[in-house]
Formats: sequence, C-alpha cells, structure tokens
Amino acid sequence: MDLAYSPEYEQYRMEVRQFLDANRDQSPPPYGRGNGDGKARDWQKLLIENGYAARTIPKEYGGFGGEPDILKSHIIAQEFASAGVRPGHSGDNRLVPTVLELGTEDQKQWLVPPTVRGDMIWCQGYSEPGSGSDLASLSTRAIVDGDDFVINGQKIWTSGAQHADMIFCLVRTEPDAPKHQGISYLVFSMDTPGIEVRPLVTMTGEATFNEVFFTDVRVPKHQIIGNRGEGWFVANNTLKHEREGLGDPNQAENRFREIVDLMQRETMDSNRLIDNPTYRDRLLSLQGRMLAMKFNGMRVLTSQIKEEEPGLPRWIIKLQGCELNHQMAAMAIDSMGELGILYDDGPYLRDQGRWQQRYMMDLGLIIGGGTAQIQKNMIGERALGLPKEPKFEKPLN
Amino acid sequence: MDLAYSPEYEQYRMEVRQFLDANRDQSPPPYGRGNGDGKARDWQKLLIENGYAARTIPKEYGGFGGEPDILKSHIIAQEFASAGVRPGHSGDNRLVPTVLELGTEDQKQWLVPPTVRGDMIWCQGYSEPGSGSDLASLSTRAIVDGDDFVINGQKIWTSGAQHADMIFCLVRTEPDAPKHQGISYLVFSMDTPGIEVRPLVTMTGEATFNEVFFTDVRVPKHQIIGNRGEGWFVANNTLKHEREGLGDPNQAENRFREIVDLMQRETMDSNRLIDNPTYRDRLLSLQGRMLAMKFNGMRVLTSQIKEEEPGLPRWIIKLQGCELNHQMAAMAIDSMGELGILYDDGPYLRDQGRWQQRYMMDLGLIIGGGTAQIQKNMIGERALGLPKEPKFEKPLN
Amino acid sequence: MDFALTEEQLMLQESIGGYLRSACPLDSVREATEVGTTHVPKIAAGLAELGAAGILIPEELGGVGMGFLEAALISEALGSVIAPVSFVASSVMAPVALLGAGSQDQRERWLPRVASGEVLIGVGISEHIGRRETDGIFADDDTLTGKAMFVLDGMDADTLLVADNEAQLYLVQASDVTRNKLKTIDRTRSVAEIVLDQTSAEILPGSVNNRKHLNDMVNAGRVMLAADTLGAAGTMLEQAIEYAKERRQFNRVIGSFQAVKHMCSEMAADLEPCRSLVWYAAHAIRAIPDEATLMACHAKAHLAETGRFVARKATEVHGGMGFTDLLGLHYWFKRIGFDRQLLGAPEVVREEAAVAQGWI
Amino acid sequence: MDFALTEEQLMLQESIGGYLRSACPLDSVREATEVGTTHVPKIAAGLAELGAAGILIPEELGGVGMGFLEAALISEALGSVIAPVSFVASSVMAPVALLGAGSQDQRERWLPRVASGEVLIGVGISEHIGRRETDGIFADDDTLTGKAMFVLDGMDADTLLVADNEAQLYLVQASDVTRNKLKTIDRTRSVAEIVLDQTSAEILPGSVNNRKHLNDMVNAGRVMLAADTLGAAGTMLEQAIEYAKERRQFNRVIGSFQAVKHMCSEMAADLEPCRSLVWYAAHAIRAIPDEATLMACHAKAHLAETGRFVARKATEVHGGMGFTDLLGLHYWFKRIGFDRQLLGAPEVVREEAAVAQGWI
Repeated sequence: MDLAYSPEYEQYRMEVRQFLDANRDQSPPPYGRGNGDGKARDWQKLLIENGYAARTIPKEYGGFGGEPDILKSHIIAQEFASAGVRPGHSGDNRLVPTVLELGTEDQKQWLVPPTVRGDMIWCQGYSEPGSGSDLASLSTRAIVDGDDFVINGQKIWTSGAQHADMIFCLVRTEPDAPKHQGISYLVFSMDTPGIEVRPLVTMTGEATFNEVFFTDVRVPKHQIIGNRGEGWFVANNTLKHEREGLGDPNQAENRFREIVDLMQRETMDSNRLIDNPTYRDRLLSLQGRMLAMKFNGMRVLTSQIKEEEPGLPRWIIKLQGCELNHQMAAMAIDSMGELGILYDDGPYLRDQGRWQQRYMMDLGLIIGGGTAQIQKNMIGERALGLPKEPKFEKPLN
Repeated sequence: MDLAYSPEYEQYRMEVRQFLDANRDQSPPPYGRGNGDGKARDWQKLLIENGYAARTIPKEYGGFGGEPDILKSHIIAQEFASAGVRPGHSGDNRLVPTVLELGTEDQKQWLVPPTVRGDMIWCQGYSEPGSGSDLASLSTRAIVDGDDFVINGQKIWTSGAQHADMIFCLVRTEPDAPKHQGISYLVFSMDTPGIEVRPLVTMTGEATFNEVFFTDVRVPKHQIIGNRGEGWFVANNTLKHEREGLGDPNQAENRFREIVDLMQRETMDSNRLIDNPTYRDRLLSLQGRMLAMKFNGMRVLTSQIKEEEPGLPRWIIKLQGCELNHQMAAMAIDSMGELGILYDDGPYLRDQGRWQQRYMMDLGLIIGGGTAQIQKNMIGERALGLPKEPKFEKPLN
Repeated sequence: MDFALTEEQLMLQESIGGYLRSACPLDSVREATEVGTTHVPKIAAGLAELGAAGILIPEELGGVGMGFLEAALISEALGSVIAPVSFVASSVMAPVALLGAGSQDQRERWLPRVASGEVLIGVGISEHIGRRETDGIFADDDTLTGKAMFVLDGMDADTLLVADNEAQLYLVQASDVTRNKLKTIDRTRSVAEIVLDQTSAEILPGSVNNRKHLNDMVNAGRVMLAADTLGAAGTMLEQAIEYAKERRQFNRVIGSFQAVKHMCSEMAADLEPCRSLVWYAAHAIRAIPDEATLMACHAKAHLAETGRFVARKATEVHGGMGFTDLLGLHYWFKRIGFDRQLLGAPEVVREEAAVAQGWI
Repeated sequence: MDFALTEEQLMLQESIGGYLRSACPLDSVREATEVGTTHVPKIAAGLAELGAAGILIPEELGGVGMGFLEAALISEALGSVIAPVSFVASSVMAPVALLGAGSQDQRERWLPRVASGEVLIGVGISEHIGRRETDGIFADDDTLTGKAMFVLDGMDADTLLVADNEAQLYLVQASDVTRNKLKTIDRTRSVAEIVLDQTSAEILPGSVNNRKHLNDMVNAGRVMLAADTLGAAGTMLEQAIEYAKERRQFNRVIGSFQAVKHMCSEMAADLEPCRSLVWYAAHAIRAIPDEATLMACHAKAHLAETGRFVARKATEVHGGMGFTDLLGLHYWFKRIGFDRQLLGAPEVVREEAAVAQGWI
C-alpha cells in the first residue's frame, strides 16, 4: 500500500496545474452543454492538444492519441475539479467507444471527429415505457423499405434529447427472432422528419429527461453500427460505460463535506445542528460508510491501473453510492427541520434547495440505470455466482 | 372506540382476581412442564372447574364447556400474568382443536381428557431437515404393513420431545401422489420402539429443540386423524394456532419496560444510559413501534370479539413482533457496552443475561415458524393479493 | 373494550372519503398546484357542508361537535387524496386554542365562521418547537412585534393565531401583518412567514401565563399530520400494489417477483399498525389526557418514519414511472415529506416524548 | 498510488490463512471451547512460528518488524476461522505500548518473549473507554490498587498491562493479582476482571503524564477488532453463499429465489467496502498519524454495524439450520458480537470520532 503518487505522476500533476493557471481565463463556465458561442469549442480544442481531453482517442479521429493511463485521467479529473474549471470531454463516453470498436471506417470518420470537437451532441434511445428493467423486450420497430429503415415507436428517459444533434438508438429489426437477437443499433440525426421530443417532468419539477416519439422516421441502412440483429451486444459496451459514473465516491465525499458545513452553520434553539448528539451520531454513521466507499474507490482505481478486473468492489459502487447519497440528503433535510421542506427559491432556502433536490434525484438514480433490485440480481448472479431465476417459456399470470 | 370493559367484564375480572387471591397458595411455580409432583395436576383441575383453563373444551372431554369469549380469555391471561401465577392450559393448543374437529369419537375420548388434565404431553413432528420452508416436501415415510403403519425417517425442531408422552406427526403415506396429497397425520406414543430423540442445541447454548429419528416405528392404522393423504389439510389448522402466539405485543410491552428499567439503572461514566441522547432516541423509536403493535393487537382483539376476520392487522403480527423484540434486545446489548457480551453467569451479568439470550432466540423466531421471507410471501399473496411465483414442473438449476 | 371505529365514524369516513374521491381527483390537484392554489374554495365548501371545517366545534357554535378521532379520519382522508385545502391549522389547531383558552365572546365571534368555512385561521407557533434565526414574537400592551415562520395554512388565512415568547396565544388580522409565502416541496399546502410590527392583537385570556393551550394545540396538530401521512402513505401503498399487479417485465407481472412482493409486504406490515397508533393518539387527546402528549409525539414521529419508508418504496415499485410526473405519485411523496418536518421532525418530537414520560 | 496489498503482504495472508485453515477447523474450535480453552498452545505455536506473535516487534527484538496492515491481515485471518488464540492484546496492543512508552530495558525484557510466544500480555483499559461500577486503578508509589474489568486476553496472560486513572501504563504480574474469568457469549476469547491491592507494578516511563500511548494502543486494538470482524463476517457470507447454492426448497436451490439472492448481495455490497476501510485504517496508524484516531474509530464502528448485519442475514439465509449448533455458524455470530462491544460499542466510538475531528 502506497498512497503517494510516483514522481512521474507528481510531475504530471504539476503540469496540469500549470496549464490550468495559465489558461483558466479561456475556459467557459464550469457547467453547460454544447459549444455555445464557440468558447467551449476553443477550450475543448486546447484541451485535446494538451492531452487533457479525448486523451486516448486516436489522432486521426480528432483525439490526442495517448496511451490509456488511468492515473493520468484521474489526476486530470481531480485537478480540473479542484480548480473549478470545466473539464474537457471525449465526445460521448457511450457512443464514441462503441463506434471506434464496432463502426466502419466511414462511420468513424463521419461521427467521431465532430463528436470529439463537441459539435455533434448525442442522446441515447434505449429505454421504452414498456421495457424498463427488461430492456431487451423493447418494441420500437424498424422495417426495411428500399435503402432505408423506417422506424415507429417510442423512447423514454432520453436525457438531453431537446439539445441533441444525433441519437444512437436500439430498434427491433427482426421481430421473429428471440428477443435479444432481433435488435439493431442505429444512429441518426434528431432533425430527421417524424421525430417528436416531449419533455418528461420528474418529481424534482425539472425536465431532465424526455420522451421521444418516432413516426415513420426514415434512416438510411448504412447508419447501423454492427450487424443487423446484433444491436443488443453492440449496446452492452455502452451500458457498461454509463453505469460506472453512478455512485461516484468523490461525489459522496464532496456532499459529506457540504452536510458537515451545513450542520456546523445552522442552528436550532441557538445550538448548532452538529451539537445535537442524535444527529451527530447519524452523521458519523454516514461518514463511516462514505469513507469505506472512498477507499473502495481507491482500490478499484488501483486495479484499473494494473489492468486487473476489479470484481466485486466495482460491482457494488452504484448500489451503495446512490443509497449513501440519498441517505445524506435525508439526513440534511431532517436536521434542518421545517427549513428542510423549502424548495424552489426564497430567502430561507439553504444551499439553494439542493438537499431536497438531491433527495429526489438520488432516489431517481437508485431506480434508474438498473433499479436497486436489478443491481442486486446482478451482484448475486455475476459476482457471487448465485443461480439465475428459472426462465419461463410462456407468459404467466 | 371505547377502551373500557363493560360492567359484566369488569365483574368477571374481579372474580378472577378474587379466585387468584384465595387460591394462589395452591399454584405450582410459574413455569414448568408436566404435572410433576401432582401439584400442577391439582391446579389445572381447579382452574378447569372454575373456567380458567380449557374454557371452551366440552365437558365430556374434560374441559369447562364454556362458550368462546375472547375477552374473558384475555382477562384471564392478563390477570394470571400480572399476579405472576402459572396459568392453566387447554391441553395442547395445536393438537386438541385438531382432534376435536377431525378425530373420531374414540380418538377424542382417548386423547383429549388426559391431554387437558396435563397427563398426556405432546410434541409436534412436522419439520424435517430437508423441508424447512417447504414443509409439504417432507419425506418421512409410512408404509402399511398389516394393521400398522411402519415409519422411517427423521423430524427436526421437535420442542419438548424428550419430555413428551405422545407425538402428532406428518408422514408421507402415498409417495406417488402430488406432494400436498400424499401426507397423513398420525398420533403415537413416544415410547413406541424405534424412536430416538437427540437434543438439538441452538446458538443460545440450550437444547430447546430435538431431532427425532424413526426406525421401523409401528403405529396402528387407527391412530390416524382424518383420512389417509389428507394430513396436510388436517395440519393446517394446527399451524394456524401455532403462529398466533409469536410476536405477541404484550410480550413486547413487557420487554420494553424492562429495557427502560435497565437504562435507568445502569450507568456509564456515571451517567445513566438513558441520559445518552443517542441511545434515548433509539429507545424512543422502539417505543413508537411497540405502541403501534400494542394498539394493533387491541384492534385484532376487537375484531376477534366481534367474530370478524382481522385481516392484515393479524397477518403482520409475527413478522413485526419478532423483529421488534430482536431490535429491543440489540438496543439493550449495545447500550450496555462491554457488559452486553456477558453470558451464562457471573457477578456482572445484567438481567440474568436475558438480552443476549433473547437477541439470539428472537432471531430464531424470525427464522422459525415460517421465516421472515415466507411471512412476506404470505402477506403479499394472501393479504395484498399479489400473484404467486410461477411454479416449475421440473427441478431446475 | 372496543378498539374500532363506531358506525357513526365509519359513516363519516365514508362520506368524507367518497366526497373527496369524486371532488378531488389527481387532475384537480394538479390544476390547483399549477395555478398556486392551496385552498380550493369548491372542495373546501363541500367539506364544510359535510361538517369537516367545524368537526371539533360544538353544535351550539355551528359545528358538528365531534372528537379528535373523527378529525383524524378527516385528516387521513385529505392525505389520501392530497387535498389542496386548509384543515390542520384552521379546523383543528385554532379551534383547540379558542375552545380551551378563548373567551366566550371570542368563541362566539370566531368559531361559527370557522365551522361554516367563512373564515380560515392560520397558526404560527413553529418557534416553540425549534427556534431558527431571529424568529420569535414579543408582546407589548395590546400589540405584537416579531416574526413567525412556517405559519400553517398561512397564506390562505384571514386571521392568524400566534404565540408570544411566553406561549401566550393571540389572534391577529392577516391584513395587519406582512406576509410572505414560503415555497415548499408540497404545493398542496401553504406556509407563510409573517412579520409583526406593533401589530394590534387580541389575546386568548385562558393562555395568560399558561402553556397548556399551546401544548394542546401542538398535540392535536401533530396527530392530524400523522393522520394525513397515514392517508397519503396508504394511497401510495395501494398504488404500488395496483402497479405491481399490472406492470409486466420479463414476461411476468412484477408483483410475482419476490423483490417487489416483499417491498409491498414490508410497506403493509409497517403501515398497518400505524393506523391503530393514530386512532389511539387521537382518542387519547380527550379520553386519556395523561397520555395525550406522549401519544401525539409517538404518532407524529412514527408516522414520519413509516411514511418516509412507504413513500420511497412505493416509488421504487413503480420504477422509473414513479420518478416522473406522469403518474403524479410525487404529490403524495412530497406531502409525506412535508408532514414529516412540520411541527417537529422525528428526532425533535421523540425528545419531547422523553420529557413527557419523565426520562429527562 | 497503489491501494492494494504488496506481494509480501499477499504471501503473509496466504501463509497465515493456509496454516489456520488446516490447523484450526471448526472441530478444533468446538473442542477448545468445550474444554474452556481460549488460547490453544498448538495453534499459537504455529502462528508464532509464522511471525504472527511478533508481527509488530522489530527484528532486533525477535519479531518480524512488520506494520499494522500486516497485523490486520492476521487478525482478519484469525476472525475467519474464529481461532481460539490470544492476539489483539498480547501481540498488538501490548507491543504498541511497550515500543512507544517502554524503556529500552523493558522492551528487551518483554518483547522477545512476546514474539516467541513464550509470554502473553493481557490488556485492561476498558474503564478509559467507558467506566462502569467501581472500576478504575490508582497508583501509589510503585503499587496499584483498584479493579480493571474486561481485561482482553486476560485469563491466558502471564503479564498484564493496565492503565491508572491518569492513563499511565503499567505492567503487573498475573500471579500478583486476583483474577476472575468473565463468561461471555464468545467462548473463543478470554476476558477477565482483575483486582489489584497494592500490587507492585512497573510503569512504562514514556506514559508518565502522557495519554498518547493509551490512545495509540486503543487505536491499534480497534483496528484489529474491526479486522477480526471483517474476517468473521467474510466467512459467514461465504457460508451463506455456499448454502444458498446447495440447499433446495420448492424444487429450486434457494439462491435462485430473489429474497435469498438479495440478502447475499446486500451482505456482499455492505461488506466489501469494509475491507478497504480496514486496510486504510491500519495503514494510517503509522503512515498518516493525523488520521489514525478518526480512521480507527470509523473502522471499529462501521465494521461493528456491518458485522451485525452480515451475522444476522447469513444466519437467516441458513434458515433453521443457522440457528442450531450443527453448522457452528453461531461461533462466528458471537465473535462478531464480541468484537462489537469490546473497546467501545459503536455509539461510543463514533462520539470519539466526532472529538477527533474537532466537532465537539
């Protein structure tokens, strides 16, 4: 066990810091989407040139063309976060790896460079109202008509659909095949006629997601990634990438600091909330869990650096991390008493109403991206080797 | 809502108290089994004569022959408990109702009067090592040979087998029938040759249960209750009676009083445990749950008095009551710190080590008599109307 | 010994419940919250006609003269449909104060109008449960100065009932104070901050140097919030069960999966005893006054905990749909969240329960 | 940046684990506990040979001079097989005290014999974590008078390390004190009450007016108990998974039921991050001293909570068999229960974590 970074990486960290010191004036605001006025495009370009964005994407497709180095990626993420500077991106971390791995040369040339530049924004068309946990049962259909697929159906949980230029989408092209084998993976423009995007308001009151309706949407046959009927397997890569982000222990640690700050700042009957022993004990229980998840994350990172499969420590991150975040939000709300119900805006709102927002959003994350129940199935079956539930040939009940 | 008792019942309560005042000298020690030196037999006889034991069992079978009156039964139980006097019994509350309902006249005459007197002690032979939750899969076999059944197999969880005179037992008599239809309900003496009783030590260190082995045990054919192959349905009555006792809210209330007493008595760093706000808050959470279960019990009692089906409030008693007891024991142990690990005997043992004993015993009850998982299945399916899991024709996995 | 509702109570429950189910479907809740109404006059009028507004007010003062258990049944029914109407403050807490501490004149002046629904009284006493910032009200002659936060039913009220720093109770006219709406997660309820500046106020004479009436009011309010949560959680559980019976995944209705079934069973097992606790706590307010505070605390705290559990698990059973606005499940989720924090979050209320039984 | 065990640590883990799996099967634990042995000489000798007894003791004093992470790996291995041998007090806490506060002479006198397994040192400092009854030890010249309860590894020790009321540390001879065995749920461990009456004692000079060494000892002991629980809970989880794969009910192996599968997944998901917490806490003792107390508290408290959860759920997965003595699962259950309470139950330890970060 050695928690220090080797001189090579300490040196690299210094370089990142120097870069940030020298160039932070040119960075766009920390959050935002797309290239806006061009400042974001220039920033992304600068980051790619310096190897701080699209690090491992080959040069010929617009990336930096570096060797994979998890520790460098980690250092970049840490330094950009602690400097409060908007990080670069690698295009879309679900779409780009998939196209690079399974796309044709034409597709790579067409899709990857503009995506990496930030000029081509993507949304994901996987989930459907009738197929939540059971994604493979999706029913949006694409029928071949001449040189086109013609798509009819509906997607849901499509975040960013209203801003996206393109969609990567699972559709059923072989209705008679077994359900995992009749799916294809198509990419097409969101400007294609027949697409309607309707915002999907969630319990937080925001429309983070959308429903997307397809009516006779025509997509040229060559806009398929991988073979017909193999879309399920093409998509599995993408799903893997998506899940990793949820339950991030760094996020939990930041939130923990915020809650401690809140409880040291806020008073009730002139006592700081943290001076209430019952709240304090609960806060400390959460700290114990947060630390365990933090160190577990360091263990996973170490495995990844060594190119080992992290196994169980990685499988559990989403389940445990989302739950921990939810519990922290619950604790913050409780300790604030009546102040904890305030929302939207107002003079007494604490921390911009974040805790209520998170309490709901985290519940959404516990449910989304594979519900907690599905996560527990996966941990049991894949990590612990417990048998699957027996399958049924015919619909029952 | 009227929590008072009507004058008729208040009068009845006074009678019970007067009886206890006048006769408590004659009662045997509060706990114990069997008739021992005869004091217990005389006591039971006196109680039956006065309608305080075997109240609703017909006179011709040795009972008092009273009409069912749940409130009277409740008053009797309360008064005996608060006087600390050993209550009477109705024989065996699983066996006697079964025989009275489904036995022949000969069987009733043979079995009920001595059981009610306390001269015939029973144990139950249902569970087997291979059939825990799935009781109907039991494999102890009885083959007909002349006028006898010949039994081979093994039972487990047989409490009191070492002291019992008789056993009521489920055995498979029709091996080719569907599993619920091949079982018969037999009664026989524990002195029958071929029975071996081995104590089954549990985690508490005590042998509350036994394993019972049958090797060519011969039981006359007429010692069957109900028809051949209908034993499963005969036994269901018994199971219902058994489950009701678990999770009793009066017990939870008594234990709660004990834990409050402990925490007011015991100190750490010169402060009473109840003065530790974290423990106190946890204690209060348990009190809220205990009270909810107590009042739920009053609601169930009211339904029973009115001869209405209590439904959900009754279904949940075992699941919630056993869990509550377990949590109270956990809280007591925690608050005692190091003292909480003491066991068996010794000068510093608090409350005779009851809390550790209960912590384990209550876990056993959560598991036994239908595990918590099976309880949740039953609540979901029977009380909430959710569909059963689909069945499989063939063994899988 | 009869721990059950009487025929009369069952009829009340049925009439209020039946009315609300037809008068207050989810669509009308949506409509009301979208325009920002927290007290829909039409629904309120129907409830007043059924006696809800004057449930505790004696018949000679225009009410129906029933008890707290009946009030709790109404509160539960309101929570079931997440009705956007004032009730807890105006129809329960304020009448408790006026009946207990008001003069004959005050009762006659206010209570008939409360019972008829003509007047709504908001209640602002949160600083007596936990004081924040600089709130607190001070009396000087016949005027009050200071600030009350989290005034329940505060934006819709004509009249406000507040407590000074010595727990003495006063009525002030809403038009005489500065009143700011506080936006909360629950758009079916209104809470306000009010600022008093030498505002003329009418003291309830029985409350002079007597904290009892404030306590009685808080006890009653807590039981009503507990009952509201009971109703809201009951509806969430019902919806979860219905959804589990209908929604199919992996070729089966999801209710046949043990994980989903057990979530439903756990909700039911936790929630069902709560009904008895709420009944008892409501009954105890008048019938067993020695236990009133303890039981009100436990009902409030335990329903808050169980409500949170049910709100979460019922949402989970619905999967992603539970997280959207489409089914509207979040209205119940948020109402339960609101009930949890108002008049004392669980830890605060449990500590009061410790005091009530002499532990500290 | 390498948050993992080194090759050397993996080898140690394998050698100790391999030895214990063969030297200490459940049958030998049963046998030992039935005759009342809490320190089986044969097992202890094998461990001492592998360096366990002198894990922290420098090579020049006869030990192997490794660190706390190595010690934690040994403790975990001991918990895995619920080994009936002294370790936490004699091989970790006492050497910490002697190395930190002992004179050169004391170190040379005691540590080589500890490393070889010739001497066992019990540690009695529980009154500094929470004082009960009339315990507490007072110094007068070179003697000590008073009582220490819950002396760890107390009945098997030749020598005892105790603290006076000012946290100064002393060695006394076991033969000079009255010693009573305290019976606990965990028969694989020994704790004793000792009574001193002007008993001659040898002070560790570095501990004079210096509480640091007591704290260091407690930190190290807590991490070791956390590691022990990690090992014991890990075994319970493994056993539950194995059982779930083999046991059939309703024509299926029970591990294919969601309820059982999810219990296993929840155990694994809760327990796996604990391993990293224990590693970090052990590493921090020497490498990040500023965090040592905080991390030791969290490791102790969090493992206690997770251990309890796993102990319960693993037993539930086994159904009735888990409740019997037949599979012996309860030995692990009880060891986890013991670890939870010793050197501070979770609430107590968490409060110390609050102090350690300046919250109170």
